[in-house]
Amino acid sequence: MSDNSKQISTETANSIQIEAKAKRREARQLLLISTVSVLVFLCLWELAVRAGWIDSKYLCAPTMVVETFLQKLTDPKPDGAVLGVHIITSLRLVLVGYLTAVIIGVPLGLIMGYYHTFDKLVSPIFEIVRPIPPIAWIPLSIIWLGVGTTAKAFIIFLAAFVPCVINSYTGVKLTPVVYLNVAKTSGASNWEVFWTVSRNYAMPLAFTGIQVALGNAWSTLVASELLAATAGLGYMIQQGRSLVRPDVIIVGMLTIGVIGAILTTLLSKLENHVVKWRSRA
Amino acid sequence: MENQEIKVQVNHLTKRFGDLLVLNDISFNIKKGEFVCIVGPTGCGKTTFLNLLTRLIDPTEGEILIDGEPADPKKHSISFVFQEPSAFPWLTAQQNIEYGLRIKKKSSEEIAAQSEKIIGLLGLEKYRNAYPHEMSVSMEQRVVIGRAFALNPDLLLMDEPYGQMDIKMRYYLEDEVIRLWQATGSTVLFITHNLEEATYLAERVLILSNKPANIKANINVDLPRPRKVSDPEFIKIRKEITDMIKWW
Amino acid sequence: MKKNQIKTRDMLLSALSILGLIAVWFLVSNSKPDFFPTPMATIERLIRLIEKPVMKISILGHVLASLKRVVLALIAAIILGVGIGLFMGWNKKVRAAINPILMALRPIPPIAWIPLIILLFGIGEFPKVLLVFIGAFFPIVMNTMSGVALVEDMYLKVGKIYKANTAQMLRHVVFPAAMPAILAGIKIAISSGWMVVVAAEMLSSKSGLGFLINRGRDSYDVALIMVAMILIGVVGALLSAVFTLIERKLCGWMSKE
Amino acid sequence: MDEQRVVKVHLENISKSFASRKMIFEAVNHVTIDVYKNEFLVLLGPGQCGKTVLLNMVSGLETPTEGKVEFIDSDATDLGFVFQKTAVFPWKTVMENVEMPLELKGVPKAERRERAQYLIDLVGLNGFENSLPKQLSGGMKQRVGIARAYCNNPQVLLMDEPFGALDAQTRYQMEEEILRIWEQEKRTVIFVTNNIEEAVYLADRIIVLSACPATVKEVYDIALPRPRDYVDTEFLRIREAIEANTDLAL
Repeated sequence: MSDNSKQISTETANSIQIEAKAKRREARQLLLISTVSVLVFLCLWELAVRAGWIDSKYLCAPTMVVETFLQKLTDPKPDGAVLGVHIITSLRLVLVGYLTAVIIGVPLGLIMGYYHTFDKLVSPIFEIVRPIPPIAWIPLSIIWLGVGTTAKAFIIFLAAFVPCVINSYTGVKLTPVVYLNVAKTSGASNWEVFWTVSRNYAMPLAFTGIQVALGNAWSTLVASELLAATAGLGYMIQQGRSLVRPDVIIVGMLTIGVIGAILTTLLSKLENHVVKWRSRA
Repeated sequence: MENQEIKVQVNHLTKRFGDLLVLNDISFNIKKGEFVCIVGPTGCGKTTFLNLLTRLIDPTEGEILIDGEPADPKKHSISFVFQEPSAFPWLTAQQNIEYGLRIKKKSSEEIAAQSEKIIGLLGLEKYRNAYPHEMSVSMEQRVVIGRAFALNPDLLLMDEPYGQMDIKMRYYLEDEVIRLWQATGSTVLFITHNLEEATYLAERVLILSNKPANIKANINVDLPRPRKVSDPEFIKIRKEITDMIKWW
Repeated sequence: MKKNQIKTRDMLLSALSILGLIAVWFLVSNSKPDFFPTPMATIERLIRLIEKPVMKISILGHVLASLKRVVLALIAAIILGVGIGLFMGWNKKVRAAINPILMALRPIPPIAWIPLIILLFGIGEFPKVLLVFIGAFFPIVMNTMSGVALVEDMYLKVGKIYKANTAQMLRHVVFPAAMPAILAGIKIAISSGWMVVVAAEMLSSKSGLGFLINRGRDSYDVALIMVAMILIGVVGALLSAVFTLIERKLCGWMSKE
Repeated sequence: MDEQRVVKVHLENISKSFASRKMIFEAVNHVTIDVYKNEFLVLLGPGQCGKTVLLNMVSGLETPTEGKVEFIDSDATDLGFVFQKTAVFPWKTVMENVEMPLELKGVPKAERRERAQYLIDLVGLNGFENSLPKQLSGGMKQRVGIARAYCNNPQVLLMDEPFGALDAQTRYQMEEEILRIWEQEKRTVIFVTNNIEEAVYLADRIIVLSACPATVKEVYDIALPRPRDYVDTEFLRIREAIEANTDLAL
C-alpha cells in the first residue's frame, strides 16, 4: 500500500483524528469495565466470607489468600514444604513426561500421517488406547511402577503423547495435494516429498498438538499428585483439603494456573520463532 | 520448423476412471522448444491430460515418450505450474525458485547461477527473502513460474496460471512467460480457457473436443511477436478457434 | 492396485496389529499375573462383575451413574457456555466485563478444583456434577466466543445491506456461522468432562466407573481395574461417536460435496 | 439517450481514508459521479482497493470521510448487492438464500416465496430450490447472489466484481446472463470490475478509475448495439483505447 499521506486535505485529516479519538475512547472504556468487574468480583468474594454468607472454614477471603501466599513463600507449614519446593517438584516431574511425549509423539504422528501401511499398522492400537483418560491409568501404573516419580512421569507421558500424535497426523493428512504434486513432478523420492513438503506443512498443527499436550500434562500432573505424592502443587492442595485450609488450596490452585499460563506463553513464543513463515493474520 | 527433432511423443493416450472414459485415443507430437497451447470446453479433461503427462497418474492405454524414452519425473525434468497458487509457504521466494534444482541435486554453483538468472528475469531482486504470505497473488504466481523455468525443463506444463489476474497484469505476465521461454528454450505446454490468451501465446494451438476428449483440431499461429490483439489476422485465428469451442 | 485390493490389504494390516496387541497382552500377563491380568482373567472378572453387584450397584448402575453426571453437567455447560459465549462474542462490553475473570480461571485444570469443591460441597452428587461442569464449560464458552467473533466479514455485510436487526443477525447469520466452532467446543467438553468425572469418582465416590477402579486399587483386584478401564474407554468412545453423528446432522452443509 | 437522462444516484466529492497506527491510507480521493436511472454503469480500475471502497460508500457499508451520496426519489434502503466472493449462506438452501431480504423485512412467507420462485426461474435455477450451496458450481452460486439482489425489488443494484472468480468461458456465459436478466428487469446497475473486455461488453457508460487512491480518470460512452461481439473491430478498438489509459497495479 503506497504511503500517500502527504497531500490529503485538512478536512480529511481532522475527520480521521475524530475517528482515531473515538477508537481510543472506546478502548479506555472497555478497560474501565474490565477493571471494575474484577474489583466487584473480589469485593463480593470478600464480603461473602466477611458477612458470613459462606462459613470461613470452607472458603477464605481474597485478603487471606494473599497473606497465606506470602507466608507460604518461606514457611513450610502446614503442608510440609515451601511453595518454591512444590513448584520445582511439579515442574521437574511434568517436564520429564512431557518432553518424552513430544519427542516421540510428533515424529510418530508425522510418519503415521504420511506412510499408509505404517498408518494402518499403528492406528488401530492407537484408537483403542486413546479413549481411556490418562487418569484411569494411575492405579495400574502405581501397581507397576510404585508411587515414585516414574509412575507419575508415565501417566504424564500418556496424557501428552496422544494430542502430539493426532495433531501431527492430521497436519500431514491436510497437506494440499498441489504441494505434493510440485515435489513429485520435480522428481522427489517418496521420502523427499515427506521431508521437504508434508513435514513443513504439518508444523503449525503439530505445535497446536504440543500446546494441547502441555495442558493435558499439567492437569494430569495435578491428578497424580492428588492421588499419591509427597510433594508438589497437587499434593499441596490435597493437604489443604485434609487440613481444612481453604487458603492453602486456593494459593495452590492459583499457582498451578499462573505457572500453566507462563508455560503456554513460552511455548507460543517458541512456535512463533520456529514457524515464522506463517502469516500473522 | 519441420526438421526440429521431436521432444514429446504422445501415442494413443486413453484414460478411463472406472467406466468413465475421459481421454479417448489422443496422439500428437511436440517439437523441441515449441510453445503449444491446449484449449477446450470447460471440464473436457484438460487437467487429467496434464496429470498423465507428468505421470502423476498412469494412462489406461497408450504411452508418452520424452526424447524417445517413456516419460519419468526422476529421469526427465518436467516442471508443472498448477492453477492454484503453489509456492511453498515455508520457503522464501529464492528458496522456492531453487527447490527443483536442489531435488535434482545440482551443484551449489549451478543452483546459485540459475536462481540469480531467473530472479533477474523476473525482477524480484528486492523480494528474494519474502515469504509467500507477504506477496501479492500475482507475485507468488511469478515465483512459481520462475521455479518451473529454473530447472531448464525438458517439458514445462502450465495449467491456466493467469486465471485470476486482471487484464493489465495478465498482459505483463504473458510477455514475461514469452521472455522466459525464449531465454531458456524450454518446450512449453500451456493450458487455458481464454482463447485470446491462447492465440497471443501459442506457436500452435491444440483444440480438445468435449468429453471424452480427443484432438479436434491443430491450428498453427505463425504471427510475428509481440502480437496485437486487434490485428485482423489475429482476430481471424481467434474467431476460428472460438467457433470450434463455443458451447454456450 | 485396484480400490478393493487396497481395502482388503488395509483390513489385514489392522487385524494384524490388533492381534499383535492381544498377543503382547497374553505374553506380558502370563509372566506377571498379579501385575497384569491375563485376558482370560479380565473376561472372567467382567462376567463376575455382571452377576455380583459392587456396593449393591450393578455394573450397569455404575456406568449409568457416571453417564448421568456427565450428561447433566454437559447440558448445563452447553446452555450457559453457548449463551455467555454468544453474548461475549457479539458485544464488546460484555466481553470486556466477563473475559478477565474467565481468563484468570481458565488455566487452572478442572482437576485442581476437586479439593476445594469437595471441601465446600462434600462428596455427594452435586460436587461431582459441578466439577464436570467446570471441565466442560470453559471449552464451550471459549469456542463459542471465538466462533462468533470470527464470523466471515462478508456474511455480516450481507446482513447489514438488508438492514437485519440484531435478533435477525444472530439467528440468520451469526449463530449458524459460529455453529462449527460451537460444536468443536462441545466435542472437547465431552472428552474433558469424561476425564473429570473419572477423576472425581476416583477421589470421592461410592458409585461410577472411577469408583470401580479405586475399589480395584484398594483390594489389589487388578482384573477389576482392567475391566473398569476398558469400560471407561468404550463408554468414552461411544459418547464421542454419538456426538459426531449429531454434529454431522447439524452441520451437514459444512462437509465438502 | 441524452435528453431524458434522469440522475438516480449522485456522488458528490467523495473521499475515504483509513488511519492505521503508522500512516494514513487514502482509498478514494474526491470522486464526483452521476449515475443515471436504469443505466448499466461500469466502474473500471486495476487491482483491488478504490473501487470496492467506493461501492461500499454507495451501499452505506462505509461512511465517506468527505462528501456525500444522494439517492434521487428513492431512499438508500432498498438496494441490491452482489459480492465477488459468493456471499451465499452455505447453511441455507437456494430458496432460503434468495428470499432472505424479504424475510428480514417481515414479508409473509407465501408472498416472499412467490417472488423468490419468479427470480429463481429468471436466473435459470429452477429445480435447484432446495439444494445447498455446496452442491452448486461457481457460476450457479453467483446466479443465487443475483436473484437475491433482485429479491426486495431494489431501485439500484450494486455488483462488486461478481464474475471475478469464474473461469473465462463461464464468465462469458454469465455476462450474457446478467444482460438478459437486466433487459427483463430494468434497474440502475453500478458494476465494478478490473476486466476491460467485460466492461466494454456490458456497459452503457464506463468510468475508468486510477489505481489507489481512486480518482476519475476518464468517462467513456459505449454506444455499441447489443448483443455485442468480443471480436468485432469497433469493440476491439474501444477496448484498446481504454487499455492504453488504465494503470498497471503490479
